[in-house]
Amino acid sequence: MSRVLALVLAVSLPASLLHGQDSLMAGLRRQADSLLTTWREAELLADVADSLEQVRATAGSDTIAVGGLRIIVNPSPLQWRDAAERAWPVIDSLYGSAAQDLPRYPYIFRAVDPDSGVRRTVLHVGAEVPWDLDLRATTTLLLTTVTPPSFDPALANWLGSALRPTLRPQDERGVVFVLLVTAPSEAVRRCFLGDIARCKDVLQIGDSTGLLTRWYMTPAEREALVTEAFTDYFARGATAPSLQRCRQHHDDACTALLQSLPPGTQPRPLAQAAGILLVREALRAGGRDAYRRLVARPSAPIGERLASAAGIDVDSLVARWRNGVLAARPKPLTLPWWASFVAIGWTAFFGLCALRSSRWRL
Amino acid sequence: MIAMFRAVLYSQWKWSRLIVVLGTVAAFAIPLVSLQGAARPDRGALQAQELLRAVQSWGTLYPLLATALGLLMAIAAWAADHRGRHIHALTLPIERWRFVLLRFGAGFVLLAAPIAAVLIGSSLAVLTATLPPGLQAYPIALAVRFTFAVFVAYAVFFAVSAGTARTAGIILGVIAAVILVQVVASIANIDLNLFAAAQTVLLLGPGPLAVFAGRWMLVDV
Amino acid sequence: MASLRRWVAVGLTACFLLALAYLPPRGAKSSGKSLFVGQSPQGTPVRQHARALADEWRNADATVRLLEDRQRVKRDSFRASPTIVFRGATLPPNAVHNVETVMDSLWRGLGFAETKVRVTLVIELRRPYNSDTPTPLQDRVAYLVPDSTHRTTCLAYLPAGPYWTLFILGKRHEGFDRFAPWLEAGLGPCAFYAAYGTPGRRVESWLLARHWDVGLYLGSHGIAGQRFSSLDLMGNPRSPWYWDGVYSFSPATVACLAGRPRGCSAAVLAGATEERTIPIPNVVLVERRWWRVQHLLPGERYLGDVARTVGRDRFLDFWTSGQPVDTALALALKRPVGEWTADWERGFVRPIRLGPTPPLGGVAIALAIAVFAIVVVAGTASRRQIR
Amino acid sequence: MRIILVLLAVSGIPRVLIGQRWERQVQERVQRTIAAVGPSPRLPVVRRSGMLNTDETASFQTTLVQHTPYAIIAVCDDDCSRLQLTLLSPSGSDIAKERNSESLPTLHFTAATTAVYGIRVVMEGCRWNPCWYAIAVVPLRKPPS
Repeated sequence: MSRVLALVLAVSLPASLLHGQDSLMAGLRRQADSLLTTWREAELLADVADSLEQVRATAGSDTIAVGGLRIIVNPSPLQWRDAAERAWPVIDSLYGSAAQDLPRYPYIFRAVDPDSGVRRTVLHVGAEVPWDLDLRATTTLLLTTVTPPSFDPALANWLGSALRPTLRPQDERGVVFVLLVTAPSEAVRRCFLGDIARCKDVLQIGDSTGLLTRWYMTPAEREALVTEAFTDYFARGATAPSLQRCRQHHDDACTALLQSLPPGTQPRPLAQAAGILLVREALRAGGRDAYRRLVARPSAPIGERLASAAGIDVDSLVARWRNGVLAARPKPLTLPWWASFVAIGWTAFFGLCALRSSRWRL
Repeated sequence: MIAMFRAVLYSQWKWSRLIVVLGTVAAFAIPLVSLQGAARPDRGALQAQELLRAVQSWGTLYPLLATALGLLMAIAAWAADHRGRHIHALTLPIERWRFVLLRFGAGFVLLAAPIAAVLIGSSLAVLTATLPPGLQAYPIALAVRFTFAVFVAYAVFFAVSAGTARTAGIILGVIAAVILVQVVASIANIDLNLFAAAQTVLLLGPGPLAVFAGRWMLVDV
Repeated sequence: MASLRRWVAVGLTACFLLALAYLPPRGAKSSGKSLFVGQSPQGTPVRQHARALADEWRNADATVRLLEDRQRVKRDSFRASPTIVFRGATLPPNAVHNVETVMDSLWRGLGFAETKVRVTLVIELRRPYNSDTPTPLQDRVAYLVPDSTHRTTCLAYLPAGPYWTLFILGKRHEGFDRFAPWLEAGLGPCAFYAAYGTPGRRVESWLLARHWDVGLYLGSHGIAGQRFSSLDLMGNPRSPWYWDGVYSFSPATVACLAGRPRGCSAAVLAGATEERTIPIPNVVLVERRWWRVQHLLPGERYLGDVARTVGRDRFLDFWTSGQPVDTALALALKRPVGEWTADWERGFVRPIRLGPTPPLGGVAIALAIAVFAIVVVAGTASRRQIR
Repeated sequence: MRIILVLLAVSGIPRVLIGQRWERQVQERVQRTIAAVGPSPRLPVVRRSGMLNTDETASFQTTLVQHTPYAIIAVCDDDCSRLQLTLLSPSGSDIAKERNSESLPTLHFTAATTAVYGIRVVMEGCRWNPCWYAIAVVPLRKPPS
């Protein structure tokens, strides 16, 4: 009798434990599955809601069409049409034939009272702008928020930003000239002096293997980079001794530290402005279809894409870019005509103050 | 002696009453403005962080006001004597050192008005504000610190202003020389930062001007 | 005298008008004027609901996966140091071996031999996911701590992210020196379970109530390598955003940074009064930005430091005590919790100065200079005395 | 009999823990205690083991044969400081409770009728959770009448 009972007990015990576990897990799995189903339904609903919201947000709004630009805005004192007429030629000259695709990417703006004390409704679609912008600011807004047609992540990643019209093309060249002259990198210096291969390195459009040593060619540059830009990052933990060695001019330590940086964090010797200018140069060289060719093959290497956009080989494009930059040497500082009068005026003012000072009458 | 003090006090009041009244109004206003909105009925207490940020940024005005009051009162205390070549002081039947102390005392008594205004203003502001839980108000500590700052500023500028134009010139010259050396050092890329050194020595830690530096928080944790 | 009264009246009137303008009830509302800031678009309520559901699913899915791993490991694990399970990719044997070697050495470094609670580390390698499910949990560390169904297993779920995934797969070779600290930090509460077993009901409920923020790291170094703690993320005290960072914490936490024992006590004992039922399964999800929601800075190492200070026996008395947490902790520390914690805090950061009180030394020196200046002036004047 | 022992060994504790010293400790202790009290060769010794955190309770049922004297003993590992052992009647009410002899509580009982009795163990003190315990229901040799 007791044997049978003990046997039953012994068998039932592990079984009950396992059963408890399985039922708990099954319950949680069921919960997860039902959540997943609910989520899928919610996603479908959310897509519908978003499209409805899009319609609702644009209902009662005016659509202003100028060239390929479509601007959906609520009634406001802002001068959208005038701004669009100013912005369109600039945008069209950048994207060329691709600018005809822009109606697919309409601007949606909501002009609001700039007084922040006023309570505003929650924004779901588009962007808010204060309704006291002048024409120039409105034009700038359109130029700086235009959606580049078919712009792919690879290109965005290389450029570090979206490709939009520049407000001052000449200034952009001047900035790159200063960068070429002042960047603390031997590679950039050589690019400035006409070494096209180095230019391709610093613009990151050539072979990317072992780029670090081609960007920062001399031990001094690598040491400066570690000890100036990354001191705090390397000063703690196990990298601290290597930092010390790097400070003592051991190039192996500096190089190892730089190579230990997470991907994409090694600073480029030449700022992004140079890359953007190179793309503009390619588009200028390639004519109205250049932009289309640029975005046609997102998977191709950047160098090839630029060459096909420009319709010339990449070396010639880089040479052309370099010549353009050198031609844009900024003018030396000049004194505006009114500055001398201002200086004399202030001198006279302080002189009078000094003469009237009580100290002299003591 | 008391009659003499009253005479000095009255004359100094006449020279500096505008400074005293404006200073008092400003001293009363700063705490009120720094806690503005802390009692908004629609929000109960402001978010603690927002409130503290406001109190901290308005707090920078207390040391500025203390310095300005000290400077202007010190100038006002001696301006008339300088103009009159100290003849009035020489004619008084009192030792000169006593006269100096009377001048200083009278000025400081007049500065009691802005100090009291800080105390009353901050007390009123915190009494009417709804502070978030966990925060507390320090009106008395603030007024005490303001007193110290006013006293130090007044004493230092009193000493400078008591001197002749030459003394003032020397002091200004020293400051100008320091600035010049710093500018030249920066141009020549010499690793010399006199301003940072001066800041460390004078403002930080137990520096002589530490009473002015730091955060003047009427409300804090 | 008349002029005096007039000026005083002017001053008083001005003050009265100011009070009227700024003080309640009339002055209760601030103008609210500030720079115009455009709203960034928010998802529609339905979209937000979908996101919330996705989050809920992530947590449920993570729990199920942890339970599955716990069952699987229960069958095949005989390692003394933590068993390591990789998810998301099949690793070459040498990669697995490398990670296990690092873990074995850091386990020895922690001084663990045979433990009553065994640890399993589930490392989730980054991989692309199909879009018909939300992305599984891969940016939060989670722990499945022992419960009454599995008293001797603690699972740590550690998403590797792109950087460590490449490293573990052998596609990145740099950063080796940071790998062991990363693994050690990943053990989190499981390290405490391994070292001291399951805490008593009250201590466990206290830790659950505060998401284990005082028990995230048992090691004696910093959580992200040598001497690095969550305090280092506050930045330089002279930087303008430092005080914004300080005030983003609760008043008790700030008071503790200022070295006030009462604040420290409140910061440590937050959640100690709640009597929580221990859930089954008992999953601890660490906040994404845990260093921003701590009650104590650097809280992640607090219990580890307590254990090192009081010694194993006294810490075990606290850990398994049936008494209220404040009493048990005070008994283990042999000091009031607030006082001990304030001293501990001073070991990491110079007490911040709250309120308007100036440094005493500064006041003394300033007053001395002021008095000296007056004495000099008086002295100079008396030398010019005509007698 | 052998089958029962094997199944009992399988029960309760996860396989992964087999070989851990705390479990070995309690198994050895219970074995020695059983040998010391002198079990009857006719009836099997019912053994249970497992682990509990402080203040946790485990209970199970077993059949006690009428007029047979039983020694019900419980042991626990080195980290356990106090263990409470209770014998429950078929209706669930306490028959006997032993809580004084710290880590080795023992109950002696002779059932008036054959029935299923309950045995409850409470881990009252464990310094390092969880603590292992083992219980043995040992039928004793009948005293010569």
